[in-house]
Amino acid sequence: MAVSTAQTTPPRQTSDRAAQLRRRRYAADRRLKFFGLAAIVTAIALLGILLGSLILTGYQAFVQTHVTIEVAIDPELVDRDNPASGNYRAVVADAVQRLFPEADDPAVLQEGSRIVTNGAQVILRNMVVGNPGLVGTTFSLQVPVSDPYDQLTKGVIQRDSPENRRRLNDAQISLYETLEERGLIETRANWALLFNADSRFPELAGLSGAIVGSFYALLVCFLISFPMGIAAAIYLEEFAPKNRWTDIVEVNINNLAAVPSIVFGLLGLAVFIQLFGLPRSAPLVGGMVLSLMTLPTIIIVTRAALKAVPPSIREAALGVGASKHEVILHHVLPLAIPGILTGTIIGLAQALGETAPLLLIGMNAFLTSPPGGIMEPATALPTQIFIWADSPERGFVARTSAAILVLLGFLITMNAIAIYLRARLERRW
Amino acid sequence: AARDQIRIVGSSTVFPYTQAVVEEFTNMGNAAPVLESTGTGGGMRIFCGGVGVDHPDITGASRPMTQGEYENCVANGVDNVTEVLVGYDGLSIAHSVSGPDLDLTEAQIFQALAAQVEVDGEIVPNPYQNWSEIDPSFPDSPIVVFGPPPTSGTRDAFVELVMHDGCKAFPAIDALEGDARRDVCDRMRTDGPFIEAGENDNLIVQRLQADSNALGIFGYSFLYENQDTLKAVAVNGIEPNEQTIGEGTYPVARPLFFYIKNAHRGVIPGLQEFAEEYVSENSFGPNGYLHERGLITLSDADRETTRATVAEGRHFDRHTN
Amino acid sequence: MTGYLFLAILLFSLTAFYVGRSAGNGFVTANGRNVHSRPIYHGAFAAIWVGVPTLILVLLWLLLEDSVIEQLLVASLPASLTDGASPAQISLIVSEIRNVASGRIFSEPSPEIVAAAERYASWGMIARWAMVVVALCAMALALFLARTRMAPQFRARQAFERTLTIMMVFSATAAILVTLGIVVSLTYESLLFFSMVPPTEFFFGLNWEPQIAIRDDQVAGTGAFGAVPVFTGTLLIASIALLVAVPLGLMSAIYLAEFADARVRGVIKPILEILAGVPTVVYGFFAVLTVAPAVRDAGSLFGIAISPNSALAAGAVMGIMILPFISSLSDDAIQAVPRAMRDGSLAMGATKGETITRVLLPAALPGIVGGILLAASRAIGETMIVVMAAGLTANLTANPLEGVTTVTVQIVTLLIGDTSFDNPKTLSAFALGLVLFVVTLCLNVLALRIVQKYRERYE
Amino acid sequence: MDQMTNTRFDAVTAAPHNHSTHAKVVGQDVNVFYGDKQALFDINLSIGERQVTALIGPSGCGKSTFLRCLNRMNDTIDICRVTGKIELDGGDIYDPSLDVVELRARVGMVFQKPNPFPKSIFENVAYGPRIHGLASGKAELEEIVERSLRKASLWEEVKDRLAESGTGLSGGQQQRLCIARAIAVSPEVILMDEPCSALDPIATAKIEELINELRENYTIIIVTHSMQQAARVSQRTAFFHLGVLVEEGPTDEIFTTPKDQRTMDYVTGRFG
Amino acid sequence: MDQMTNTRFDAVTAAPHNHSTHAKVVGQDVNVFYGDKQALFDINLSIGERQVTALIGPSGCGKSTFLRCLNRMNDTIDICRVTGKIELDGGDIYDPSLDVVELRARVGMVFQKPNPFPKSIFENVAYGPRIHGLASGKAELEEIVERSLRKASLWEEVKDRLAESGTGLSGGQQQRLCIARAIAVSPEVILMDEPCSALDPIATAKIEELINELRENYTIIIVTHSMQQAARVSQRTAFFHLGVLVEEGPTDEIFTTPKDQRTMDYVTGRFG
Ligand SMILES: Nc1ncnc2c1ncn2[C@@H]1O[C@H](COP(=O)(O)OP(=O)(O)OP(=O)(O)O)[C@@H](O)[C@H]1O
Ligand SMILES: Nc1ncnc2c1ncn2[C@@H]1O[C@H](COP(=O)(O)OP(=O)(O)OP(=O)(O)O)[C@@H](O)[C@H]1O
Ligand SMILES: [Mg+2]
Ligand SMILES: [Mg+2]
Repeated sequence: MAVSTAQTTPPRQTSDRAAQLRRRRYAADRRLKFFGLAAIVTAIALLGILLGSLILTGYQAFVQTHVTIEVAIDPELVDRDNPASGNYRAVVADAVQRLFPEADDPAVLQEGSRIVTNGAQVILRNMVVGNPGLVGTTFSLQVPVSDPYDQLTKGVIQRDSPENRRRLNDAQISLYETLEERGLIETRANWALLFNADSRFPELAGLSGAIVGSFYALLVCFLISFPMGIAAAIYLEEFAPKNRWTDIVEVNINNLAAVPSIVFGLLGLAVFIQLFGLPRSAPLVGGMVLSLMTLPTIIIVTRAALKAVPPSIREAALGVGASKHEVILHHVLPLAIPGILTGTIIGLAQALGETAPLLLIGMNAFLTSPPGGIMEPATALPTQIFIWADSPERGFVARTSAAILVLLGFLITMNAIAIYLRARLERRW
Repeated sequence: AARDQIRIVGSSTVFPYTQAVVEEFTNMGNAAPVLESTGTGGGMRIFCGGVGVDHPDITGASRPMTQGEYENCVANGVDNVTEVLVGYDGLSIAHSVSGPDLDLTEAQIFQALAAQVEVDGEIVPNPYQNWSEIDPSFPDSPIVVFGPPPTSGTRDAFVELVMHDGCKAFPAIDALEGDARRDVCDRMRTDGPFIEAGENDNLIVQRLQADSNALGIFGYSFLYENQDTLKAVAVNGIEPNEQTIGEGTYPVARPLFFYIKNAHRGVIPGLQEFAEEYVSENSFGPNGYLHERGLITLSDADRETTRATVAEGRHFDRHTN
Repeated sequence: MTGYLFLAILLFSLTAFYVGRSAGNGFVTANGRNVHSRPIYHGAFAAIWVGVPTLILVLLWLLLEDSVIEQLLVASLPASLTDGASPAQISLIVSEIRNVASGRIFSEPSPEIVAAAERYASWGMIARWAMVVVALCAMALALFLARTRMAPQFRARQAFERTLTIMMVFSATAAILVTLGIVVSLTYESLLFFSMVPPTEFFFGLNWEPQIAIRDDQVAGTGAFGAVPVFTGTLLIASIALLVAVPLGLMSAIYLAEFADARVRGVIKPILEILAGVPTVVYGFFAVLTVAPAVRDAGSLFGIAISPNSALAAGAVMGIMILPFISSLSDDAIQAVPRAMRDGSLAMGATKGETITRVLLPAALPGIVGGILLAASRAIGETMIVVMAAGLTANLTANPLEGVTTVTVQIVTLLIGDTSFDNPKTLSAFALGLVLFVVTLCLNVLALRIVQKYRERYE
Repeated sequence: MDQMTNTRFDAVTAAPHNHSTHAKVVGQDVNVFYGDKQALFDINLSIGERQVTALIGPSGCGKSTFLRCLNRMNDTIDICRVTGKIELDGGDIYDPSLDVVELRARVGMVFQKPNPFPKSIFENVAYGPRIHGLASGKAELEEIVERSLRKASLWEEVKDRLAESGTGLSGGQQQRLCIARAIAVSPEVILMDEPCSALDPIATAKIEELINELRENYTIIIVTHSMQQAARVSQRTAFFHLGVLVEEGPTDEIFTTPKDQRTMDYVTGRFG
Repeated sequence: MDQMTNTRFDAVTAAPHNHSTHAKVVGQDVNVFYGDKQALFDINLSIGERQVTALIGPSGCGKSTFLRCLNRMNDTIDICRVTGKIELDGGDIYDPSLDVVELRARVGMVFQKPNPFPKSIFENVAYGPRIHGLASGKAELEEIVERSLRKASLWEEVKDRLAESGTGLSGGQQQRLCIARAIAVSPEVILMDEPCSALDPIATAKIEELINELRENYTIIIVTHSMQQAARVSQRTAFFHLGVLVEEGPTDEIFTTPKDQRTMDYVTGRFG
């Protein structure tokens, strides 16, 4: 105890020197806080810019210009007993004629028919098939205008630019203007964007196929990677002996996270499609490939979360005679759940936005109807975006942004559930 | 598993055209075909994987099938294939409307984009950084050209159609033979002015809109859709438009194909009908919907030949081609 | 019908669970504490024994049924159809039979085919019923066997937990299998590639310029397959991304974990997580159309010429994309440090900042490093942003203002381009993938070593 | 087997001093290592059934380590390695075929640092009975919880806040909660690592009373730093020093006529 | 200001019994709530400079809670709310403009449950001096660490393993490590929450010696459950019961002639 005499009075924290030092420490503290806040603000601002630019380019896709046509379903053209195979092309031609009653030049009518969407026949056929009673009646119907005119209405194609720099010439525009003057043109909410399947015509193209496809693929991905990821993580963290082998496994899993996603696509192609003979383009295969990607993420994050549970909790449970499995199920997992959910959120978010591997297994197909199950051909939202982003038609520019917004909406709903759970389950100990 | 719909794979360039046919075909009340864009090479690989319901029926190609691919096909039992030429795709060189009008010869394009050029009879690494260095009448702005990567069929077509012609204009290069000549004529520069911009043509379009000095190389349909912001560069004095491309006076256009697996005809429901729809007048004719999408139609005679090929299911043999 | 069968398996398992549990309850009433496992484990044991093997059986059955029936069908076909037919043709005939059997008749089928289709349909029916019967019997048998094994001293819990462990081991092995699969599927094609291009050129060449023409009959330029610039490009872009993401992410995490109040944190954390889910195509557009021009403008302000495709733009945007990996995972890791550590430090007169940087961060290190590794992995594996914003031209440079290309970009463009698959150009994608795999493996080994060295375990 | 253990027990504790002569737990040549560092050296100790054995010794001498060997809690520390033999009722507890869970259910433990689960107070106590199926219904479970909390003399303090988190209790309350949790499963052997360190004299007295009461049916091993406590509650005492079991014997002998000088110095406070 | 505190101090502790009459810490009408539950009721307590004050009372009576008020550690518990006034050297420590960091540097604390950082033993002790810039070089830092560990009488046990983790120590060693850590920054006031609970008698004696020595320069408040310890080390004692400060006075008076019946019962062990 001889040493203790060395010190006589405590150094005063109230001294100037200490105060000065403390000011510096506080400054450091404030700097840290400031940097933290700045980092968050930067990140959120960038997200804001990103979303802002998407909304700016995409909002136009949420509305669509429609034209009101008068349709007469001539029983000559459409057989009441077999409405599916009627001559709807002629019905539409007739409607266009009604649209321009005074026109008799076939060239003008031809131009006029181009105002109405190409899909008008299909719309009509679906209506009549759904309700054969329409045969023989005349009614008015709002159908989308074709893309160039939609762009004209939205001001993307400018009327005052020189004619040779326009997608529509003066004659076409004036024809369209006659319709506008007669009040037949109206801009409405574009529900087709959500409820239609894909089409090569922007005015008809919708995301329902992609949404359903993404949903199935993610469902499969979640059902595989969530339980498997947690199970693998638990095994590696809690049960596996700590030795060279488990080190190898750990490195291996970390490494899988760095494998470019397209390589998983290659693997999926080789194993699931070529070896197991599963169908191409199926959400089942897509989900399985995506789960290969999310699996490492979930495993790594779950392991970190398990590691963070203090040993005293485990000891306490073991001490009252809980088996290792019970300790994990009853105590460790519940405490690790917030972390696990974070991993799942991020992993699935990544899977939702992933394009490259889906290209290889054919989930970028052009499909005009949504898939009926996980074995049927489907697309996914990111691949749909990828396809639309590469389409020449002007209408797809806005629709691409809109599709991205829809994807983000999908993402946010998906995350909201997990985040809600996470907030409920989080606790400090 | 049994399959009742057609499966189509292949080139992303043919994709929009096939897409249109698929949509029409479906609207006619047929089972909807499944169409994927895999790239020509990827498509060939899957297509040639074998005969049977697990393998696609049709593949689109922005270039003819190679010898190696043909052999692979035959090795896998896909020995009866029909090659169908559907039309041409124009490649446009374009830039922002706010830029000056440009009229380039193929030789000048070569000078701007090749890795090596001839200067004073010597073959040297491309020294040109500014357009005005190539021709004083050109604007004094840096050469910036966005173009397709070497893995793309578009790039190949561009090299063959423009660069090869361009290099003929230079005696020292023209005098070269074989590999040495290829080395000079085929290689695009990688020192900056030529920027390989990926397969997304819309992206190039948007970058051109943002940068009035830049030129881009991409499919004609993108130029057509963006006439208000982009304008074409005339090649050898000819601007690309439907007429010049269709007549073949515009020098930069390439053929598009699709291949049908004949063994699947009569087994896969609708395959024959689909192929016939593809080559119907309503589709790839001069007023057909493919033309609306930007396909440059074949001449009347060629269309007849194509239709006959499809109807007969004419066996195509790579060796004889 | 299969759907009903699965439902039946589920119901049967539930029944087994109840049977097992009530057996367990019986033991408890009879023997009191002298029962090894709780009733619920007897139930779980029975349920697993009834459900799992049957499920596997049915899945295997479904997997094999088709090919077995197909074999039978082919064997039963008249010689007129099969003589001299190649396997491919037979497969088509079978497909036609199937189409006919399922009522999709579009061309006039021959009588043999119609007959075969009828056979096919009836065999299919038999097979399905057989499966149902077998499955039900199997379940009954399993239940019986499980029930006979049950006794007061029966270690049902161990049996059940063993099954759980087996499932966990299986899950952990899956990761290994995936690795194996990747290595195998890459190796074959890589070897093909190296038979065309000397490995020395690939590993040490400084020039990546695979301009070989994609058509056979077309004259070809030289292909230069020196992968060094591609790898340095990857390194450059990933480093930029991490330089952006690590500080931003860590700072955000620190703020979220220690400075922000719970409500703010509850809002901001999920918002940041959205960044991870934005499709990369979108980031690509963002990089090209917003960030790159901004960088260029900024550069020209200072008289620096910046190429329209710059590693900086791509890397920075990628950094934003991977930010949530670091911010969220680090935040979780910091949160998980027991409060006693926090209190200990604060009581020493440490500021919040000191507590975080000197106590919490080191204690949370494994989690944080995990997050950073994930982020780095994602950066290395990211494609679309680079394709769009950094370009495809390989440049051996450390200058972030120039355009570079990365391994994954090359892989993607090579694989989904128009090149044919026997071309060294396409094959090089596999070699690139394989080498990247090995390189990241080495990096991960390094990271593991570091973590093991600096890990601080609390309590 | 029983025979064998008995003989061994007799051999070790030469003169049985109280009503129970049966050896419940026997450690033979127990060595424990943390990594390279050896924490216990050749411990031979036999613990009689239905009596209280106190482990005493200076801080860091290996008392907790020895205690943790007895229900194999040391298994959870990666670097910890145990050699030698420990038997419970004649069965080797390090036998690989042994069910550790059963062992730990039979050998309960109260840890040195109170470690309540981050769950409600009720759940903390109910957890053990739940997993061992000791209660056939909710009422019975509630009864067990109340009884255990009462025995640990915590009931009065927490009966109105059973649903609150166990981590929100004061240090001493947490310690009593952990005692309640351990006795709720009625183990045969109870290991207590300084169960009264955070308790005031009255609470301590109650716990000591509890220990005395439990002794009727259970075997108890208690680590304590208080000689007085050891003297009050235990029948036998073992003195550890620097990882070595210096001396073991009836408590009164250890405190009055220890054989070893080190023990003498320690119990008279002249140590160090 | 100083004047004022003095008067108030005098008022509270009627008869100053030792060399220091200056009130270092003064609590006035302190109420503490955990959520809705009140844990302390109107505590008025004045603590003299350079003397040892012992807080005693049954488990759960609010000793730790009061202690944690004095360096505002309660701020870290979300649901905890403190009202009333606490002054350190006459300055209100709950003044919003007050610098908590300074406060905590001046008022050090040893927690009830030892909580070493997951760092090396050396770093555990060096942490405080580092952040407060108390050492100008490595040598000086090492000296501070050694001195602190010696004072906490842990040096001999750990001097060869300073680089090992502090969490690998035995319970008592951890507790001494935390004491060393707290005194390494030489605070003016040291709050010790049962610093000897996990210690054997010898180690306890050494810590008590340390406390006695520290008293020369520091003000010490110690929570203890051992009356003997309180009697040995403290000059004044405060007895808490159910959140109420029952009695406060010179230690010998509290133990011999307490004014309140409850105190009487408690110190004579007749409580409850
Ligand atoms: N997890 C561990 N890793 C490394 N060494 C350890 C560990 N636990 C304990 N030790 C060391 O083993 C020795 C014995 O520790 P043990 O905990 O058994 O002491 P103890 O007798 O219980 O002391 P105390 O009365 O202080 O609790 C000590 O020197 C301690 O430092
Ligand atoms: N974080 C908390 N949340 C809710 N209640 C608490 C919390 N901490 C303490 N309490 C309650 O406040 C009261 C006083 O607790 P405190 O820790 O001050 O007791 P103590 O006198 O230190 O007891 P011990 O001697 O057992 O440590 C107790 O009833 C306790 O249950
Ligand atoms: Mg101990
Ligand atoms: Mg306390």
